[in-house]
Amino acid sequence: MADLTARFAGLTLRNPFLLASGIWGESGDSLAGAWNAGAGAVVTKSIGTKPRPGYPNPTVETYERWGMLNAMGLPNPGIDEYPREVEVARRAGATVVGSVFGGDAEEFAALAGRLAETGVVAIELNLSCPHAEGFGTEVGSDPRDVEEIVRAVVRRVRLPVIAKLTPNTADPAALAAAAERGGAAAVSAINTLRGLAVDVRLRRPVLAHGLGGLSGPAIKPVGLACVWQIFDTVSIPVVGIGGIGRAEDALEYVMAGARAVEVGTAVAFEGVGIFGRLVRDLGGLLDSLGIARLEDAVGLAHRAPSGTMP
Amino acid sequence: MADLTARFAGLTLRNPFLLASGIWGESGDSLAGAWNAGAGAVVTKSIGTKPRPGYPNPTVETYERWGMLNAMGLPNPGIDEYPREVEVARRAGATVVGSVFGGDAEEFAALAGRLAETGVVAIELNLSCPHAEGFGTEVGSDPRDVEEIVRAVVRRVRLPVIAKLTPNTADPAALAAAAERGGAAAVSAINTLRGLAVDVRLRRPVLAHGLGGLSGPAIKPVGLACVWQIFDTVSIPVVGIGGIGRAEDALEYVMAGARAVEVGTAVAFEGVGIFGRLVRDLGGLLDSLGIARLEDAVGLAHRAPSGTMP
Amino acid sequence: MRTVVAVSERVGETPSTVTLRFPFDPPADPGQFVMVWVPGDDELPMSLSYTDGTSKGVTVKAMGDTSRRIQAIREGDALGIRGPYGKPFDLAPRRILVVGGGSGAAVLAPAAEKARALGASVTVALGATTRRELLFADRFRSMGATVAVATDDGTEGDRGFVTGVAARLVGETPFDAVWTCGPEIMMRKVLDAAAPRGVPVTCAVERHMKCALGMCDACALGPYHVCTDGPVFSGVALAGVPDFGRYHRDPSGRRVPF
Amino acid sequence: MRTVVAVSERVGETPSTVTLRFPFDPPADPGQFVMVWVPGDDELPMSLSYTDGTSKGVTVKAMGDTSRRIQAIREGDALGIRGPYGKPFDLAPRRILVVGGGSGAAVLAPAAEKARALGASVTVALGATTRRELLFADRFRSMGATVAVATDDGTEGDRGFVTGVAARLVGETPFDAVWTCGPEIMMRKVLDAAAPRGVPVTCAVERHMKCALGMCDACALGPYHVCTDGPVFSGVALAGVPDFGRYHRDPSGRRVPF
Ligand SMILES: Cc1cc2nc3c(=O)[nH]c(=O)nc-3n(C[C@H](O)[C@H](O)[C@H](O)COP(=O)(O)OP(=O)(O)OC[C@H]3O[C@@H](n4cnc5c(N)ncnc54)[C@H](O)[C@@H]3O)c2cc1C
Ligand SMILES: Cc1cc2nc3c(=O)[nH]c(=O)nc-3n(C[C@H](O)[C@H](O)[C@H](O)COP(=O)(O)OP(=O)(O)OC[C@H]3O[C@@H](n4cnc5c(N)ncnc54)[C@H](O)[C@@H]3O)c2cc1C
Ligand SMILES: Cc1cc2nc3c(=O)[nH]c(=O)nc-3n(C[C@H](O)[C@H](O)[C@H](O)COP(=O)(O)O)c2cc1C
Ligand SMILES: Cc1cc2nc3c(=O)[nH]c(=O)nc-3n(C[C@H](O)[C@H](O)[C@H](O)COP(=O)(O)O)c2cc1C
Ligand code: FES
Ligand code: FES
Repeated sequence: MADLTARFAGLTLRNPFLLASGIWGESGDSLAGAWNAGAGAVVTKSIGTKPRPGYPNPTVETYERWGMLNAMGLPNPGIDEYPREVEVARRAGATVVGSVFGGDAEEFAALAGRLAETGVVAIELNLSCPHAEGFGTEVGSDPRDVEEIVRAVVRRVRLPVIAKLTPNTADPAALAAAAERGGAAAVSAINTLRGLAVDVRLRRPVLAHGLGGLSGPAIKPVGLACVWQIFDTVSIPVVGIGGIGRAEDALEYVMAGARAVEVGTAVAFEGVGIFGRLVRDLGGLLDSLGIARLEDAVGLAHRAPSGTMP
Repeated sequence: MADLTARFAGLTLRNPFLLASGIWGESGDSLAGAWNAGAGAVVTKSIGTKPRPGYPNPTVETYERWGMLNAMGLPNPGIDEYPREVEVARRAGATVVGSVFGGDAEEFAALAGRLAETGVVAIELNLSCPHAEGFGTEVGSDPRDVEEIVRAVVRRVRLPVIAKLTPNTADPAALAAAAERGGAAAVSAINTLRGLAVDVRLRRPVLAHGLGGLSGPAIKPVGLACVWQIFDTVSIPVVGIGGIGRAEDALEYVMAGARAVEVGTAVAFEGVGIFGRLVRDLGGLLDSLGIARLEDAVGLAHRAPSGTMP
Repeated sequence: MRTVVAVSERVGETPSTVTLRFPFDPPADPGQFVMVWVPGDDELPMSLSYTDGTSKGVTVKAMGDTSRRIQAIREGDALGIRGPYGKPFDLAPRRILVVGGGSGAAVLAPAAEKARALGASVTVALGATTRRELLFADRFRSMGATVAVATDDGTEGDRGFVTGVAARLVGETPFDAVWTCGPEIMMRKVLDAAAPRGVPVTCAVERHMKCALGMCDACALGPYHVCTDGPVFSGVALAGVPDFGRYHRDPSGRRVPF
Repeated sequence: MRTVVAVSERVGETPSTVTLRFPFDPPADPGQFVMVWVPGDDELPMSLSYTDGTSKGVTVKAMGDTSRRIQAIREGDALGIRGPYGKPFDLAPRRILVVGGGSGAAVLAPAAEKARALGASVTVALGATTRRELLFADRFRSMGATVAVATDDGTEGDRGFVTGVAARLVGETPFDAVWTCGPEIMMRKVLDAAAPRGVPVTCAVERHMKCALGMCDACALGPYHVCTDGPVFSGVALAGVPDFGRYHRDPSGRRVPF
């Protein structure tokens, strides 16, 4: 079977499928569960300085099998409690990427510093949650902020830093370039798209918070476009996120320029067994396409010759 | 049956369902067809200074019934030829909104001026096509550009000017505010979301142009969020666009703040008969909710009381 | 699938408990739950206390703000309902001991009803703070179950915890299964009492829930998600979970002792 | 639904025409077309010249850049295919005159084949520039159709246009239907010839196509979209369309005279 090893930012993962942040990532047992199910690595829930309960319910709305809207509101146990969960996951052998969110560069750096001590292999910066006041896109939409935050974190930790970018922007590549300037080892894209659902019978937004973030198959084209544009602009590696539920989806991202991918909503639609299936299916798909190593497919769609048969 | 009249920007439409720009709008006969099928008004294809063939095929990719990606590349017969088509539609009795796209304020103004002479009732400015170099989002992502273009057009024509905004931005409300400052009578939102599809077997983007624009049900939550934020920010009326295929979808937009809506991709999925069905279904839906006039529902979701039963 | 329903019937079961019936088509099995959205307020997981046909129901005990508010709901009021979610009870056992505390009877009653209809014999150990708070005692009796009661204040049946009654019954009578729902510490005790007799126990567990889709991790319980792997768990599964009966997680995901 | 297929067979039909066969499951009827994507090049509408079973086919005449490039495709090469799209022929008529010019026979052959299999009698008027360019003459003969030929250079059959042959046949023999595909001016003439005899005509029309979904308006023809309302139209419908046989639209949507 084709070699699925994913190498980027100094990491070597057994396969390219990471558990995305915010899915199954609040507890160490769940992180371990996703790892045991076959994930190449697991990303923690985004952790903040203090415990946060998140928004009241309803926090999710689903659209058949093609989309999901959520406004969890970054619930998390806080950096004082969370190392315990990382420890549980690491004891199970999991390769863990720590995710943090903060309101400014110093908060990001402090959180990253704390999380770096837990044995995570990299730090992902959530610069992109579309529905948390004072966090996420509010600090991740301006290239200057992105650069400053990344730089502060890079100065603080020895681990590779991955800047997770928002699609709610006119120019995702400019944000990636800012992350690169700041010293990021990689960027990941995308977080959710700002979205809303209204219940016409109840005459109000469905989510208690009103605005939420759209995820799932619906956003795959948007994620692919971001990865495509970022790959054309920066030289640091890209991790693709958004709507991945099949091996084909992952390979689309890889051919658009991603060296690994994260899987979120599909875990809800299919269950955690999806990781094992994705690994098997991607192996089979690469074999059928005559691609020996996943790495050989990175960015392939950018090099498609025009005017000739493949 | 409930009163579906839509009033905004000095217009009075028999119902709130406009044919969206770029769908069925290249020929006058098709505009007439959509009108005859029951549309409240029809928006022309976006017209430019010179004839444009658009991009080579493939120009579209579909995702089951929930999405479509296109990169037509703004094909249009050019402003010299197009008045003939408006004339055909008007002879059939259609209420026609003219759409134009340009590279700068002067080109927009000149085009609007020409189209205004054809008997259209309003001018929609395409400030938002996500895949045409030098046009669309490239001139519609910066509030200063939006304000300048709108102002130039408003100075040139006596008709109401509708600024059609992009969702590919960190802050749609800021673009709407710019349009309002420039003198727009209304804004419409959203145009398509930048997207990409890769064919993993052919190892290349599906669309000949590479990047395209995502439309259909998948983008409804994003369109609703934009309308919601815009309604909270400006006082000019909003026309909602994106993923509308059912009466419920339209009412979601209205409750989020829209005074009318445009229907695009659903025309491809269901056929032009959709206009008649939407009108019937919306009437029935309002009746069942005890809402006598569609106008009464505008922005209703912003006023939902919390902590009480509806 | 979320739908908005109008409450068709409101029944006061006990001073602190009401049942709300509403039209809801999707088929459901006893043990499954729905997310009940009280518009303007919160959305809470509630077991279906009536699972058959198109008129479903939930039975809600006044606890905090939202469940209190639910008490005030009138017939005709609108609720958002999504589900049903989760794994139901296995209805195969023939001799069943049902142990319910507090609002736990809400999920046990329809399960016992279905098991009875399939020919099982059902014994119920029912606990409450006081006589008037005994939930579904009549419903259990009218399905032909034997009902033994414990109240904290001794106003009916044994004075004290229902776990005492349950332990006695397990000792006296051979059962194929014990089903229990109630405070987690109670369920842990039921587990401990049944284990030495080798009677398999099934617990309906409650955890803070948000998505109900096995995604957000709010309901994590050891390696399980209560919303998708439960809420109905075998005692064997729970025996391997140190947190069961000891810690739950608050909405921020912090572990909090019971 | 777009799929990528590998060409399973390449058959040179005439010096300027090749048939490409490929595995493609979706059911199709004669008259329908697919969008054929030549990767790195363009995507063109092509009628299915073989509509049955899982091995479908298109028959392509070298015209401009892309159709020329298609000529160079080898067995095993990859093509993107989406469809089938459009309205097929009505196969009910019993006595059918088929009038084909140029690549028009590509869509007429499978329709005639199916009609024959249903028991219809088929007469074919086939035109080409020269003998060697006559498309599917043998295919029509081997399905048991009577074939009359016209070539521009007189190398086979009548010298001149196939419309002359068609007019003669319509005068001589009673037909229930005339089916025609070819240059639009030719089809307009066939319409005019059949009209006085009261024989209903069906035309398979070509227009510039982009979406093939009835959305982009590229293929607008009067009130119709060729991709969804056609490509097979009744002559009655087309008679009310002033542009038919006179104007088509270029890729920018400009009306261009034929
Ligand atoms: C699967 C399941 C089935 C349930 N079935 C029933 C039932 O049939 N009848 C019944 O009365 N109750 C049931 N509950 C409990 C119910 O969901 C609420 O916990 C309870 O009504 C208190 O809510 P509150 O908001 O009024 O209380 P609060 O004042 O908000 O809190 C009181 C307690 O309720 C918990 N709680 C609050 N919100 C939630 C939530 N979203 N999910 C879980 N717990 C929460 C808090 O953690 C706290 O321990 C069930 C819970 C679960 C998980
Ligand atoms: C429903 C339908 C069925 C068809 N079936 C067949 C068939 O079975 N066999 C066959 O050989 N041809 C068929 N054609 C015609 C074919 O699609 C092309 O028009 C032709 O092959 C020339 O393409 P080109 O790019 O090589 O030529 P170009 O040099 O690009 O142009 C030559 C002519 O082809 C037209 N053309 C180019 N692109 C398109 C397009 N996307 N859609 C329509 N016309 C286009 C141009 O307008 C021009 O008139 C069909 C067309 C339609 C609409
Ligand atoms: C319920 C939920 C919670 C999420 N929480 C976080 C989070 O805490 N931090 C973060 O960076 N992204 C978070 N995300 C975004 C996902 O990591 C991912 O970027 C997004 O959902 C797109 O991927 P998907 O389509 O595979 O879900 C969350 C997404 C969902 C659906
Ligand atoms: C094929 C196609 C062509 C389009 N062309 C235009 C255009 O010329 N001008 C414009 O303003 N919007 C254009 N749009 C955008 C639509 O008007 C609309 O904003 C978008 O598709 C979202 O609505 P929908 O989901 O109902 O399709 C086009 C959309 C599609 C799908
Ligand atoms: S409630 Fe979200 S995982 Fe169970
Ligand atoms: S090809 Fe687009 S409408 Fe027919």
